[in-house]
Amino acid sequence: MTPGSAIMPLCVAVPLGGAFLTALLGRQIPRLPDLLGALATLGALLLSVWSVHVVNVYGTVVYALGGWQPPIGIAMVLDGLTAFMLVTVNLIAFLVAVFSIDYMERFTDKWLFYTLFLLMVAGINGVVVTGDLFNLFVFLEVASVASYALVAFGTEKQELEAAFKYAVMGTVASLFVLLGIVLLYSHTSTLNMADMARELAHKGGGNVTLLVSVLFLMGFGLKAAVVPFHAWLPDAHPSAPAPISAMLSGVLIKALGVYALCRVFYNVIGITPEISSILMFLGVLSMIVGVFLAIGQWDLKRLLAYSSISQIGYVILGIGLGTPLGIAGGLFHLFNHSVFKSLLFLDSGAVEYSTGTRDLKKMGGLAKKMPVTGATTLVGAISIAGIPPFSGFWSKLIIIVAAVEAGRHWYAFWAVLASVVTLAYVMKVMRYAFMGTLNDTWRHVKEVPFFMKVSMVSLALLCVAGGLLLLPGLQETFLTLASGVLSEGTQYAAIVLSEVQ
Amino acid sequence: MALYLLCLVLFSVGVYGILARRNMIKIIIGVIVVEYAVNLFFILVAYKKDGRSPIFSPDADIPVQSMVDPLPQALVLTAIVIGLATTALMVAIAMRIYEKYGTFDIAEIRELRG
Amino acid sequence: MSKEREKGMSLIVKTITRLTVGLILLYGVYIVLHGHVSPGGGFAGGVIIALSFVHLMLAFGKEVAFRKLAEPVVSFFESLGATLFLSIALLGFWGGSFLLNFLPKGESFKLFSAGIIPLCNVAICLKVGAGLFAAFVALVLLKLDVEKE
Amino acid sequence: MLAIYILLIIMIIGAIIAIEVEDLLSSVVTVGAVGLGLSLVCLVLKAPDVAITQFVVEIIALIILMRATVSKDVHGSTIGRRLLGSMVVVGFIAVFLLVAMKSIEELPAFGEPTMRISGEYLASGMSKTGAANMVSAILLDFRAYDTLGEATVLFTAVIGVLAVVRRIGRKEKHGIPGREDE
Repeated sequence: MTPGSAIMPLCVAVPLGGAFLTALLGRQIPRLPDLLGALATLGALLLSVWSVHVVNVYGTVVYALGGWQPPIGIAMVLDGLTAFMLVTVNLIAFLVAVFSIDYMERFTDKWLFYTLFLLMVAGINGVVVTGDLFNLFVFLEVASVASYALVAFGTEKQELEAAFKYAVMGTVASLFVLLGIVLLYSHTSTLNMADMARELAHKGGGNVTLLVSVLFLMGFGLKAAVVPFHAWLPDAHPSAPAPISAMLSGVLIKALGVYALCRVFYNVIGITPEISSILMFLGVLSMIVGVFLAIGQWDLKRLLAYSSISQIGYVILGIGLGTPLGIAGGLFHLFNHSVFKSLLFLDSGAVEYSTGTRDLKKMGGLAKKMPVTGATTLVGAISIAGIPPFSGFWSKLIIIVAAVEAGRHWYAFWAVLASVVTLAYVMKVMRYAFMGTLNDTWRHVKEVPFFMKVSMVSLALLCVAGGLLLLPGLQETFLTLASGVLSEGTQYAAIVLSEVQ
Repeated sequence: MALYLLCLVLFSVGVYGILARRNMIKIIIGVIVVEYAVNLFFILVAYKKDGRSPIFSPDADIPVQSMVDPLPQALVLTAIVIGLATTALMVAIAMRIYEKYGTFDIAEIRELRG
Repeated sequence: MSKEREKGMSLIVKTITRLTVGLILLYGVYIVLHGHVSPGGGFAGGVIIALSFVHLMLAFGKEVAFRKLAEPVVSFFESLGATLFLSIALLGFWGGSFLLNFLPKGESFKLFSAGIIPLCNVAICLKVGAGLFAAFVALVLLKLDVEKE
Repeated sequence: MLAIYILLIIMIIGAIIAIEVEDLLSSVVTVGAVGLGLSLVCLVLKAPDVAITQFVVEIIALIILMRATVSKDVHGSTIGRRLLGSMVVVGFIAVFLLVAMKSIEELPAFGEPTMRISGEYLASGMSKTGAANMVSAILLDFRAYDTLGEATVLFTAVIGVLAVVRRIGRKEKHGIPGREDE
């Protein structure tokens, strides 16, 4: 039991405890939900930063729950990829929790919001940390059910309809994943991912692995909003409250969709050329469809939702390439995208908080009245478009270089084209919302309150500092560790099981 | 083998129900049928020919070999309650939508939304 | 009394309910406490207990059930059950690892025999029972307002 | 063995009826029958815990569904069916069943589960956890973390229902110029 291994259960128990306490006492004590929300997510963030240190010192750490050695009970695995995802998730969760202290004043029953928010964070941490396939399904359900209810938090017409569509498609996706898990259990008669990977390598998949790969691709693909299954995202994100669309776009579709897809396909089933070509094709398809749908939108949050679909296409293209450089580029873009996309959604929330509208046509020249929001949106817009000094440029560059190296010139071309169109619709947002003459109806619009400014500014700083992650000193400790885990593929089983003895 | 097939036929009936119907309650019923099919698949995988239920009793000493597989049964208990949780949430959302739009038919709702 | 009579279902249902609610509740408690010895457990028992309250509410109308168990109290019990279960899990930490079964196991087939399993069963039963009843009450309240308008 | 086949065929017929019939209430009742069939199959397949839980959860799901469909002015479901949609769906399901048929042959046959891990649960269960009911032992001791997660799912759903059912979601915005109502 290495000393640092207690991080993993705490990463789940701290938000979970915060959620239960908020539900228990939140109704009576007015300011308690905000305090508990911020403290619990801050605790989880500190734990995940400490976990990066533990992974660098001890390598892969396995935590046997209830004292049962892995194949028997449930095991939690902390390796490079887990630490990377934990930091991404809890960083955004903490900043969104701070943002919604002020933003959620506009909504009733704030304690309900913070309970559901902390449950979603606990669910996502549970998915990222676990080393057991059925346990991954259970915590995937926790995070999904919490997000269904949060999308419908404003209880107005559009939100309820979007929440219903999202709930039905999400539940169907989870049931496909569950069917895949049953088939794998019957084939390998174990649920521990490492044990299952060793058994699959030993038995050789055959048709069962084919069917299970199709089921997982559909199930996790729908959670990651990849193009053929993206129908729920353009409705769910705009109607959700702004902090929740930031969490959905920035963290949920990445941890539940992309992370689960990589962990299952790379470490458990083992990547095959067919699967990686399917992944790359879906990635490019999402990139193109997302970008061209985004350019035509006039509702700010709907435009950002479509742009999430196209950026997820970049991540999946990068990871689907299979080469170490491609995977590193994909993961780095995953981190960057969750930073600047949640920043842009928080900005749209700030604009809606002050002006009450999301329609770009009605806005104009807000930069004069809302300088902080204008500046942070500019930073977010520039880094999503991939303009040099900012983080978005580096990750897109790595993905394109990796695609060219892997001989996929067509995919590289589409990636560049999509990046140009991204620049176009980002300029559209800046032009209509912030530049230009001040629309007279917004004469006495005020800037957003303190907490919202704090989280937006810190996210903008992260956008700028994102590029530093590539520095030689910093890169080994964070990014290469994560991409190393994926490029090792099914050695994951050998590492985890050797860790146990 | 045939039992697994019948279970997958039930699964497909449920998926058909979800994708091809327009009434919200019918879609929820399709989801419930899919949940039943997956839970049934768990139990079918766990059965051992003329096995016994995995509960030890003080008087008769049941040999361990003849016991049915307890692990999928524990997983089914979890899956049943998760199914109940998602069904309850979906029904609550459907009732609120019915209260706002006055109909359960998602096609009409799309027109009303305009 | 006549106002009361008009509220719930017919008289026959009410008299039968008075008899059966106690039995259902007793059966639910039995299922929970014997969860580790005989089939059933925290979940089944919790749902049965929730059903006994729902049964009471359907037969006697909303007001009677509320006198017995008002809505905020119900969701308080639910979060209390959840916190209890999490604290049992965290207590395992003290013994060595999360969710460790740290209590003595006792000898099998007796009621107090399986360490933390009976305690977890009770915590889950409290949570499931209160939670489902709170969800049902919330759904019933919603519908009535629409019909009133 | 024969009983399982009969119950399964009844369940499939019930599911088809539940989806095809016009009136909402009768389709909800038919789904109840399918759930009862599942509970009986669990009894025949030697899973008493699952049978009790399935039966009881079935009742509360039915009550909640009945609650949604029985209000006075709910008329039958419209006959509307997305014709193109159902053709594509039937085609997709046919492909899915074909692929599934081939891969099921490779699974261990019905009745012979390879119980590698659960064999150890059965062997050491009694001594290590002291519980006689192995399913409870797995649920609350070997894999207690699953049950913690699952209790959280139910807790989230109940809090979610409370959140969705609130009468007013957003406080009225005062002092915001040009606030058009969404």
